[in-house]
Amino acid sequence: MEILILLLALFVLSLFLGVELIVKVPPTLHTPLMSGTNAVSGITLVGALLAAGSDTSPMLVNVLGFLAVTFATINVIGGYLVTNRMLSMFKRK
Amino acid sequence: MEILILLLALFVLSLFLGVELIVKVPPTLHTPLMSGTNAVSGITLVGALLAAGSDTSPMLVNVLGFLAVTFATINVIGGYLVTNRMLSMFKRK
Amino acid sequence: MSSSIVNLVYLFAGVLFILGIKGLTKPATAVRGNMLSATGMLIAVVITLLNSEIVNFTYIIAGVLFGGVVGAFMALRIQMTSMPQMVALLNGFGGGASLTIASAEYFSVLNIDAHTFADLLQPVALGADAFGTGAEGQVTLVSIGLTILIGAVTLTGSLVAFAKLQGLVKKNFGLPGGPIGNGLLLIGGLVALGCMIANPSQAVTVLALIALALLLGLFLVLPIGGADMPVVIALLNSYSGLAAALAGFILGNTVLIVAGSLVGTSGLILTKIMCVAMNRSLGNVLFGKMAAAGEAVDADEIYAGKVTSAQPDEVAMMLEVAKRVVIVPGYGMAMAQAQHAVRELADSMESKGIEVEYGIHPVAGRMPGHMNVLLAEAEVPYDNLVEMDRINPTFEDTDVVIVIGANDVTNPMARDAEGSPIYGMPILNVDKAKNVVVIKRSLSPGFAGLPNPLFAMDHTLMVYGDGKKAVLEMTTALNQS
Amino acid sequence: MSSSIVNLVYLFAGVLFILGIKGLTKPATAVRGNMLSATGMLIAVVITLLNSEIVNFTYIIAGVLFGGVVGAFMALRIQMTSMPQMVALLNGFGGGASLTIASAEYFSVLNIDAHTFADLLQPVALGADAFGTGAEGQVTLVSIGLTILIGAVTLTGSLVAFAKLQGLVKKNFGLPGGPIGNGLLLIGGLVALGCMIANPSQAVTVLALIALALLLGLFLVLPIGGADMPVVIALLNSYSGLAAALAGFILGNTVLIVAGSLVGTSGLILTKIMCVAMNRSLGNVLFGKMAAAGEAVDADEIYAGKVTSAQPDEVAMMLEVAKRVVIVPGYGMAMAQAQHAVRELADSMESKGIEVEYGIHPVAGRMPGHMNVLLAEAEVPYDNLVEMDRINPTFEDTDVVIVIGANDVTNPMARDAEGSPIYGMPILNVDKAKNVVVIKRSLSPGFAGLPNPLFAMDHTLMVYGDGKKAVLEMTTALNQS
Ligand SMILES: NC(=O)c1ccc[n+]([C@@H]2O[C@H](COP(=O)([O-])OP(=O)(O)OC[C@H]3O[C@@H](n4cnc5c(N)ncnc54)[C@H](OP(=O)(O)O)[C@@H]3O)[C@@H](O)[C@H]2O)c1
Ligand SMILES: NC(=O)c1ccc[n+]([C@@H]2O[C@H](COP(=O)([O-])OP(=O)(O)OC[C@H]3O[C@@H](n4cnc5c(N)ncnc54)[C@H](OP(=O)(O)O)[C@@H]3O)[C@@H](O)[C@H]2O)c1
Repeated sequence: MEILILLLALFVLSLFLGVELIVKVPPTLHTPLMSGTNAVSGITLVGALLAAGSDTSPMLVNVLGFLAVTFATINVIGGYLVTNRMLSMFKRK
Repeated sequence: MEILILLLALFVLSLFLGVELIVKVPPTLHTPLMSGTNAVSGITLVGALLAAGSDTSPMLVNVLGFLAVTFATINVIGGYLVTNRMLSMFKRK
Repeated sequence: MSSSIVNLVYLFAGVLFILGIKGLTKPATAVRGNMLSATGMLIAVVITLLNSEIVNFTYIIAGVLFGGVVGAFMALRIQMTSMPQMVALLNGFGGGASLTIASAEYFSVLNIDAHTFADLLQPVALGADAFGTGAEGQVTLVSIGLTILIGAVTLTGSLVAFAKLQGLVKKNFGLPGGPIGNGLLLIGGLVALGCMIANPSQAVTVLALIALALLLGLFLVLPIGGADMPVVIALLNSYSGLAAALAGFILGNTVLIVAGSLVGTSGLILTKIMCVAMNRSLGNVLFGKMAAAGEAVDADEIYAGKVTSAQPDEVAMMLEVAKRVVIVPGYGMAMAQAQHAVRELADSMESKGIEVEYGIHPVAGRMPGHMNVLLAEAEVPYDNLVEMDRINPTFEDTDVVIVIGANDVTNPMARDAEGSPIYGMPILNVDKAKNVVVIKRSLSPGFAGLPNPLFAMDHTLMVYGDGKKAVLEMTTALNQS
Repeated sequence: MSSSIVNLVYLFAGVLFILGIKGLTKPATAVRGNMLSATGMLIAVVITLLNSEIVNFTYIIAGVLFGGVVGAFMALRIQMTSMPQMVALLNGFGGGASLTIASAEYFSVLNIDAHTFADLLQPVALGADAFGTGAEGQVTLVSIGLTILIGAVTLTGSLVAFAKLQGLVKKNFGLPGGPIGNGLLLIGGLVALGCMIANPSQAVTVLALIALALLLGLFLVLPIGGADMPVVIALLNSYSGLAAALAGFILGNTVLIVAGSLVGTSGLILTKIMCVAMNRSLGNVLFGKMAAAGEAVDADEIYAGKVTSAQPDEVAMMLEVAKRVVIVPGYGMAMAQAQHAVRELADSMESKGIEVEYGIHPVAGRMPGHMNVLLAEAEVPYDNLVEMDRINPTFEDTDVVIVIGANDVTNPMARDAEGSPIYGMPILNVDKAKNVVVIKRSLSPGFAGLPNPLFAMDHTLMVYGDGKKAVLEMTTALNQS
């Protein structure tokens, strides 16, 4: 139970930190922000790997894990690449 | 050990959040910020209460606890009151 | 690999995500920020792979290879003008990942060796503490259920948003009863969730939850107009972040929680920014149509006999004598892919000593920052892109405003016509300039479906035609003069 | 009271602290922010008292009553001009609290029933896991040791800072060898800390640690000049925050960690802001003297025959014909308690239609925001207090600048005289104004000990006298005219 509360504390603090950081992002960068955070949400890949790689679980779990890995990888690779493509176009005068 | 790492995570996030928040405080409010955060650091009062209030501990611990409660209370009461006094002087045109 | 080292590395990855988003607060540090964030992801993945719990790499390698190729292909091939679609699609995959992870987590506890679908429906003998003892088990179950719900809604919702933006689905239609139908779906989903928590051994509850949530995502987004998709995407983006954070609670994983919450707040804040810039409530975007015009505005009455049109070379003559020109791009510039042409026109003007700036409305185009990305692609330095608040006071000293494919964001009705559906939306006051040139194909309305009195003003010239073509002709005429 | 409810309430208190500091980012929400923060404190204390571990309330009631009376008395009686001292003193108490808590934690594990000091020195039979098993025990011990070290340094360091600001200690002196002596003290402290971790049953190690750390605090601050105290205080403030956060690790308490880190960052950032504004490194403040002037500047040479002085009524005549006046306050305004008089002068000018603004340098006075607090006390609206970056471009259009008790922050040598010890420090460019009036008691230098060429400029008038008296006379003369 204590661990749960610590996780909750972490969640709450991250929300506050998120607000403070995101409101500082200028409109110019809002599109890259969307695709970039999209890539970050691909962190679920970590969970997907655990699900896909276990040997003790039934087939169904591995298949779901495979799907999860695929989805999350598209999200991560696609998100970071496209964000990088956009950002490297931004140039100062 | 896992709890320690969660505490560490909390610490790190709080530091980041602290930076984001504090840099936004305008110079006008720097003095109240100093006294106000000073009051916040009196949160050690919580630890002091635990030390002063235990019955199983030897006398020495209770005395140290009494000192800690006194110090922390001065810090808390003095800090919040003086900050409030300063802040209530700030007026818009 | 001791679990505390793994956790420390996760924490480090979380810090890199934070630094990455911090980098995104300035154009100069944004590329590096994105790299930092990607590094955090790489580190988190590698340390997970080193984890001893992972023994079977077949599915992982297959998934990473397949997903990696698809993701890279999409990212490198997509045109900048199709960015809204791309984000919608990626977002859908994020939701799909959360959905499948939570389901996998659930079924790995159930441990059903299912060969047919019917096997799944058999209740399983499950210890009381299968999901964890006491409150922890409850929290895990609730997290699994919510992650499935949110993940599934995000998946189908984002796919619909993608289809609408891509023009694959054009009609807006919902369940009979509109919000009520969706409300029933949601209630159904929550009931299934409740049953699952009460009796986790019945896989059928989870299957029902998945099905209902998938439908909910579908019917939540289908009734919403294509142009409102950016708001929907930002909201779904925030959902997928929340789903990731919830998955963190299931797995007790700090980096999922930190990263998920950052994404969650980002989506919410972008949603709010868009709603404020459109002067509409989120409820109105999600459930309402644009408010019906107080008094129906008659386009003919506004335009009849008052619209002056001009040819690109006439405009070029006007530009020649101008001192200061402001270019106001809108959705039409994206449609016409005219960003490079616009840059060339600006270059040509600047080489003649004319001061040129771009006036960027926060919701010009179809996603926040849409115009900035397009103009950045055309190598316009971002210092020249001026935000609404800063460009508005300068219009009075501006000789010519060139409005290219923008409509609603310049509509003076938003400022003057109380009762108009867009009344109160902050706009670019281009009508305060000495001359206004509007490039679009016709007098037809923009996203809000309203006529624009700007087009009928005395100092406004309409240049009809595709945005790219018209701008190219202007540049040629200007260079020859 | 279940421990999870207690922990949830602690988390809530932590959120209130965050909201409190968020409130401090705007003057309009600052009072409410402070209240929120105080509410968080109250909640955290109340829930702790309800905790079943606390059975003996004698010491608590005594401590709270005594501390509360002292704290309230200090807070309500202190003059606004003595705020730096007050903060120093409070800070010292914070350090003292950390020191005593960590010691109490240590001795409660040792469980020595000491009646004489000699009892304390007896080693105790202690199980290997007395402070926690394995790594956790180590971390607890390290945290206790560091908290004691930091707390003790903060305690004595802040007390010295207080004594210097209050003028109780005027000489600056340190250990022989300066930084080396302090280095030895620090090394001694760390050795004691190491011994304590290696062999926690020997209370003598802790007593040595406490003694060395107290001395270290003393001799760290004694050599530093009184005017540098604000930097020292901010730094010690940051230490006391870190000590609180460390105490959080000892007790496994979230709110201590969150609150402590917020305070820690706040102190560090303020330290950095001051150092930047003074153009000095932190190392220079702590260990150096002000850099010796490259070529000794001869005050006589600068001033001889070039200084023009004036009487307050002559200045009043000049003000009468002015359109725009900027008031630049400095440390002397605090010394003279002239803030109310200054406000009245400004009122009187404004009633004659003169535009009046205040130019506030970030390190004017003796602590960050010092001038703002004083002028707020005199009910000057904060919109009239203009920061350096914004006021500097306006001096050229300013008819008269009234410099009252400020010196270094207006010294043009910082801008022009390469090699001067303050070269590079950003200043208020008052010399760009059409006329400058400087009110101070003499030509003696300010904090940096340097002559000020501003005083010798053709368009500068010196009004010699106590700040308050001179300003009052000016107001009277202006009102009569
Ligand atoms: N950016 C966001 O985040 C966001 C989010 C949600 C909603 N929205 C909404 O989207 C709208 C954006 O305003 P906006 O002014 O950018 O666009 P708009 O009001 O939708 O108008 C776009 C105009 O571009 C013209 N156009 C289309 N294709 C063209 C082409 N190939 N060449 C030249 N012109 C072309 C169209 O007129 P013709 O057909 O006559 O050519 C149309 O009137 C706002 O109402 C905003 O509320 C934006
Ligand atoms: N604010 C901070 O956070 C901070 C922190 C650390 C260091 N500092 C340092 O403190 C200095 C602040 O600059 P400053 O311009 O405000 O002050 P300053 O340079 O110290 O000069 C103050 C002047 O006030 C005059 N004065 C003293 N008592 C007076 C009275 N009763 N009536 C009229 N004048 C009186 C003194 O001249 P007479 O004796 O001739 O009257 C003195 O020259 C800077 O060097 C800064 O680096 C500030």
